[in-house]
Amino acid sequence: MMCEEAMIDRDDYAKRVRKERKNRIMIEINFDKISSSIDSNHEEDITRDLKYLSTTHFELPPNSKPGEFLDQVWDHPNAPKPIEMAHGTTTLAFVFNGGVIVAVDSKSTQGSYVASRTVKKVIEITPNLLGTMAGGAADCSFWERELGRRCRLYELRNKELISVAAASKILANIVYSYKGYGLSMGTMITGWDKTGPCLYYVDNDGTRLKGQRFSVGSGSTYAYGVLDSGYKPDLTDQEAQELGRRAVYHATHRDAMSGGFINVYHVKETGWVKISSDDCFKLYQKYYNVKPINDNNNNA
Amino acid sequence: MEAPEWVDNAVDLGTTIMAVEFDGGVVMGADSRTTTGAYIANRVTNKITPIHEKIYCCRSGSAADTQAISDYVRYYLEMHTQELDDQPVVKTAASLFQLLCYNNKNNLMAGIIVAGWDKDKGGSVYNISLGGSMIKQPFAMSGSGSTYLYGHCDAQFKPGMTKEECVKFVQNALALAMFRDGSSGGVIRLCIIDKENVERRTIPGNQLPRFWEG
Amino acid sequence: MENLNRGGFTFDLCKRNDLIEKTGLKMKGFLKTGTTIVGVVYKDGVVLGADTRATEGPIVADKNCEKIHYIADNIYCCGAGTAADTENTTNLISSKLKLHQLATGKQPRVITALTMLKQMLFKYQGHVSAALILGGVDVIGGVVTPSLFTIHPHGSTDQLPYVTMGSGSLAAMAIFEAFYKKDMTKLEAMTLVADAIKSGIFNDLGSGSNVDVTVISQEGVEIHRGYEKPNERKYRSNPYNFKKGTAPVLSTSTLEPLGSRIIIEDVTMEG
Amino acid sequence: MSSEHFKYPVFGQVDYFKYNNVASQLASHTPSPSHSQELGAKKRTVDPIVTGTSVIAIKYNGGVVMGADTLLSYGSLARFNNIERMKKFGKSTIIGAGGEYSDFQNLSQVLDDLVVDDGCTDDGTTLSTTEIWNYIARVMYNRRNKGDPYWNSLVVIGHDNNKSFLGKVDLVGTCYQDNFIASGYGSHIALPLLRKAYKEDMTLDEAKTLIQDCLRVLFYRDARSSRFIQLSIANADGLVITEQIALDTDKWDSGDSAKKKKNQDGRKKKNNYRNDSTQVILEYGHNVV
Amino acid sequence: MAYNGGAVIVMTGKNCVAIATDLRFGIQHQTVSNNHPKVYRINDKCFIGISGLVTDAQTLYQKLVFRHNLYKLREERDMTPQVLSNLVGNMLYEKRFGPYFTEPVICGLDTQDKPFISGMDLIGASVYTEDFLLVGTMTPAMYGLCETLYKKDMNEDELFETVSQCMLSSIERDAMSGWGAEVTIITPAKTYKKKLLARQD
Amino acid sequence: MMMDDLKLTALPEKEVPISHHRFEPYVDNGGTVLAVAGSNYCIVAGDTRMSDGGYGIQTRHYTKVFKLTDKCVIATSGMQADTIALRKRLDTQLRQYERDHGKSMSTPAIAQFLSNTLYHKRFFPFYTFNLVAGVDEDGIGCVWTYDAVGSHERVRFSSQGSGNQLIQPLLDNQVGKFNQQIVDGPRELSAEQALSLVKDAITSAGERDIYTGDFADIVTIDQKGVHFEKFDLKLD
Repeated sequence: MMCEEAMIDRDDYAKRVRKERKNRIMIEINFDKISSSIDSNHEEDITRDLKYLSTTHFELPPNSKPGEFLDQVWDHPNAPKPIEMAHGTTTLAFVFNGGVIVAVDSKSTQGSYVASRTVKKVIEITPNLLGTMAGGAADCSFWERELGRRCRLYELRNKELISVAAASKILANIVYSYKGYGLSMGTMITGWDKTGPCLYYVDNDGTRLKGQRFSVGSGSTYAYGVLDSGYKPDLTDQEAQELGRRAVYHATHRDAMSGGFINVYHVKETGWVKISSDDCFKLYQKYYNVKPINDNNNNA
Repeated sequence: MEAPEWVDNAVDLGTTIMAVEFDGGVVMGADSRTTTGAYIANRVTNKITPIHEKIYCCRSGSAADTQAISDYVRYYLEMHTQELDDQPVVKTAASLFQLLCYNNKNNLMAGIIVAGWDKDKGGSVYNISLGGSMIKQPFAMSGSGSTYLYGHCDAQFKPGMTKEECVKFVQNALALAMFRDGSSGGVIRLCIIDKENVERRTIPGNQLPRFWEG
Repeated sequence: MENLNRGGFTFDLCKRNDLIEKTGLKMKGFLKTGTTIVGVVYKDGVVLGADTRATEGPIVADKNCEKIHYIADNIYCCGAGTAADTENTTNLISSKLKLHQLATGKQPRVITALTMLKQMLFKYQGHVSAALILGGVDVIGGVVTPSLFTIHPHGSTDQLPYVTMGSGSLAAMAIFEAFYKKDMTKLEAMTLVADAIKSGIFNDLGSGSNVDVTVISQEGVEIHRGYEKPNERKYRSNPYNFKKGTAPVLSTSTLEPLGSRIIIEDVTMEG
Repeated sequence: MSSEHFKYPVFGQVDYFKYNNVASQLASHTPSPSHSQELGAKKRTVDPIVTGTSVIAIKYNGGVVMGADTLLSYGSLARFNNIERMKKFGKSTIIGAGGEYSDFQNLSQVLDDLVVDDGCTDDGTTLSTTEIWNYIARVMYNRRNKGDPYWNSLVVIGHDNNKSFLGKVDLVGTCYQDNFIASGYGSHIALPLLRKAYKEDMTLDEAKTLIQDCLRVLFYRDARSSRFIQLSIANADGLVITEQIALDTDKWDSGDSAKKKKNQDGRKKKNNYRNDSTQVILEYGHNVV
Repeated sequence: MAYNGGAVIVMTGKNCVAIATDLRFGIQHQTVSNNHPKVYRINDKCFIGISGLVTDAQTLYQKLVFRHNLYKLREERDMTPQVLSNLVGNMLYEKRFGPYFTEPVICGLDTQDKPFISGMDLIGASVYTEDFLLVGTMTPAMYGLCETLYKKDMNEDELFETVSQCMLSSIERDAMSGWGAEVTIITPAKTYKKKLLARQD
Repeated sequence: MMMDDLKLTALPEKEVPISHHRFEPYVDNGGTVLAVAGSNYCIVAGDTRMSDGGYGIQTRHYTKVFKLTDKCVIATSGMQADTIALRKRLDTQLRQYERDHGKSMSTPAIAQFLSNTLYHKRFFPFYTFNLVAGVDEDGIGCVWTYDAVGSHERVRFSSQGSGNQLIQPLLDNQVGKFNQQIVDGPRELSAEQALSLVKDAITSAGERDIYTGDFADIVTIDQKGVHFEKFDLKLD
């Protein structure tokens, strides 16, 4: 038979009904509720937002697995262009005798589009704690902001600074509780507490590692090369800062997703200090002594 | 972003076509709607295509496929005629259609009714359906709209109808199908073939029979 | 040694491209003409119309492209779909018809072009995605017959007094259904065509820029490129001037003329 | 104190903020599995079954005119032929619906309740069209958020306080107002005509004719539309939904001339067509002009 | 197409044309070289810029040189840019169903020293304009800049500055291209290229 | 006890099949917004086209720039239904804030607040691309740019929406003056220059991006308040 759309439609429908019936064995129809389906709670739906505005809460998608929701959505043939969340990074931190050096780039990309070159990827959690940002920018900044709040509360409650171990554990527990929700973050929590300089790596799976040297992000492999070859525990402050800067610089050169400014922080016993913020472009010109031949206004 | 359906889809003759034989000839009928999705790409299509002087076919399915097949059959039949030096019989045309449809059954989307007049058998009607089976029928119908018609036609068909009765029969059936089937519509095109003549009639969309409305 | 001027498609890269695409590398989309193209028959001939936008996804790649292609002196063809396909299909048929014309010594007929086109498109089963409107005028035995066809990418054809194709075909068809009348004069027909195209331009985002109109009649062919230009840029601020020396230059080198020598050189990857 | 600082909750699921009530209420409002199960069994429209096609509407100098055909399709079957797809709500609002009809019926009940409740309040005011439109937009958006949309696109017209209102809401909650609106296939076919023909200060008759012309073109080109239509008008005199009107469709004649020509040809030179490939091919599009 | 990255702009001035290219050669996110111009010289007055998959670009270029040499042997003259773009268009369409992953732009001065530019998609759909054309991995950025900054009838210095700004600013927003840029200016009298200082990240 | 706390009730015991048969919750209605801030002004522009996610224009008059306070606007493109929901949320909360504190929220606070609002929809994001623009307490122009889930940054100029990639590099060049050794006149644009640039930028986006067009709202924000202006773009 030709083109029996109508037939096909009906067949299809019948099949679906049958299938749905099968499901209903588990689902169980509730005929007692028929009246409630008429008296629907649209008003409540509408006012819900207002009611709970003062309560921080996440809205979940209409789907049982929040982590897979967006993938399913973009799979659809009529889906619009997928939401690109800001991504891509080179971040590194290492512990040496003089404290902890944190060096990061500042480029954020959405696909191959460079969304920004001026992202602050070091998050100043408290005057003694630093966090870094790799993976989803919103995830990192939101949760580390929350971490900052929690640390401050801890301080107020206990009249002492929170240890880096505890702070990183808070973060790890938070992200662990969201496992399967599709968070994306790779972060380093660092600071100087009673035990001395301390460095933890925490990622979205809930992994939490203490270590000497970490580098996270798409450019981390390049950074590790420089970092490992130049690292020794007894670096001077200057050397250590330059090592961090260098490692990130070379990573930005080779990795398309890293770049922008290189921010270097130094965590000391007294708290962290921002050492420098250098444009990669300027560093390139400085390191390799590249100058335009038509530079008239001698940019000193 | 997907392309709009009228750009992407293949052109479909979601159709109602039928043919009835009477003593000494055949009456063929078709609606005139060609759709891509729900868009009517052509609302006055002619789905009754001449294959030979007294042999016509009604096409349903993919417009491109059926046009190509008819072209081939017309070409082969013409050659056949030249070799034979006589008018071809309807069954030959139908067999040619069957051959093409059967041998390419996986690539073609075509349901065809071949009908016409030849001096051996008078009027005859052949139905070549999707897989390529060829069946001679006193009356044949095909296309998406035909599903709505089986009951009506079975009830209304009487063997040995006159030409005008057949015309009425076809007309009424088509009008019913066009009313119910979204993929059929437009005007009714009729083609009445007998020994003397090939007569074409068109019933415009605003003058379709409405006998069921009472 | 590769065979030059062999003609036809080659498929040597298909397998490789399949493999490449399996690694997740995406091929860029082809240039499309989202397009509104229309044609209408009037008293003495045929009027064809087209918009002039070519798109690559949501970006306008060409603001003033030509979509009415030459087939023969009495036949023209509007194309919608993949730009390369419409362009090359019409070119191919045009040259075939020219050969046909030289062989027979007669002006080609529209129906010949139609048959060639539909057979070619049917052969490729819709993979050559060209949706065409073919219009032309035959003069046979002193009788002028204008004819107008649509050809869908799969090779099906229709003949109608007024036709539209492309993503804007619905918008244009609405105008035709509302305002078409039989036996129009040339001016009426041209205005109607321009209105239909404008309807596509303003209501369909795949179509845009200017209106092209081509009139084919016994008297010959009139090509109105930019018959209407309803979409000129509306605002431009003062020109942006950059002083000499704005861009930082590292080095300058002059390329010496090559003269008439034949060069055989490697692809360089300097540094 | 012990576990205080790592007990960061999924908001709304764990009672972090000590708002016991709020949190439990919240949980019931975030679509949890039990919730969706219920929906799945109950009334989720994953695919429209009984559908109506376009609705079109335009403002004129004293009100708004809306038109729609009276057909409900079931796939490609033209199943129900004289169904009113436009419905009055309250004193000043008419809503025209395209898409799944059962969803519209359900929504109608909700809106009727709303109107009745509003009447019972007896505070001397009635729901304005804008309010109803806004309400629908929120309802549609919230249903979309639950993954259980009302599969409709609704055109809302009304006239209160001497002001005409014309707005649209679709299944994801997109809502806007304009001087002319078309939904379904109408947005492809009728909207271009409305844009071309619209002018300020149309008279009622002009507007009605325009809507009918658009519906006629839609009948010509939309395979899911019918010849039988209804118009509804909202103006200072109140609301009117007309009886069913049968559109006259006279533009089938281009085929006739072709037919005559061919017959004559056929009679005069019987065997000739075989030599004339043109004529045979012409059958792929009958309308020779 | 984004495997190697790249960006090429051609732009016309008064009796001159410019073709600008970035210098990155990368393998996906890894930058391999920062000195890989995508512009190839066909003859004195005619250049082709090919963005896309570099292996295909090189193959295409070699085939073009081959054909151009044959043409010269046969005709004893250089190909005009018009001829070249027809040639490239046909070569690309031949591979309609298994295309090279390349998009060429062609620029040059014709026999009357009038500027000529043309561009193609990967199966040879030609685009001819009078102002500018561009190909690469971040075409929207380049369109935005060129559309705004382009002026009619620029002299060669203005042209150089404009095309440089277009190139530099657009590659800064593209992760897959950049790492330096090079501009070639073709005038009736001489042809020269300038290498630009650009970001290396 | 600890484990109990961490157990998530939202994760189902067994997977419930929810057919995403045909329903797609997102649609992109397109449109471009941009903003440029100076030392005492901020200029925002947004086109007014609302497409249907495909090739159709639903309406030519949908304003994408909303006034939040006398010193702050939000410009948002993307899915219109989400846009409205987001705006309603912000409006309500800002009004509540005003009632509670007797003054309207400052622009930087709104910026952070929007970020949180967006992040609270992290798992079911608003399909919106936002800019917050205005003047801060000192009257200095400021712009914040967002991704869909709330990552944000204060910048001097930015664009969002379908024409984002066309406009942003232009702003880099003309406002940021990147890669220019010589710059005519002062490096910072005057309000007039910025206005003209913004108009030119949105016009250019309208030339090349099919989802941008019809009309534009040009909004000027300074100490005196928020001032709207209509501007013509192409209709095709």
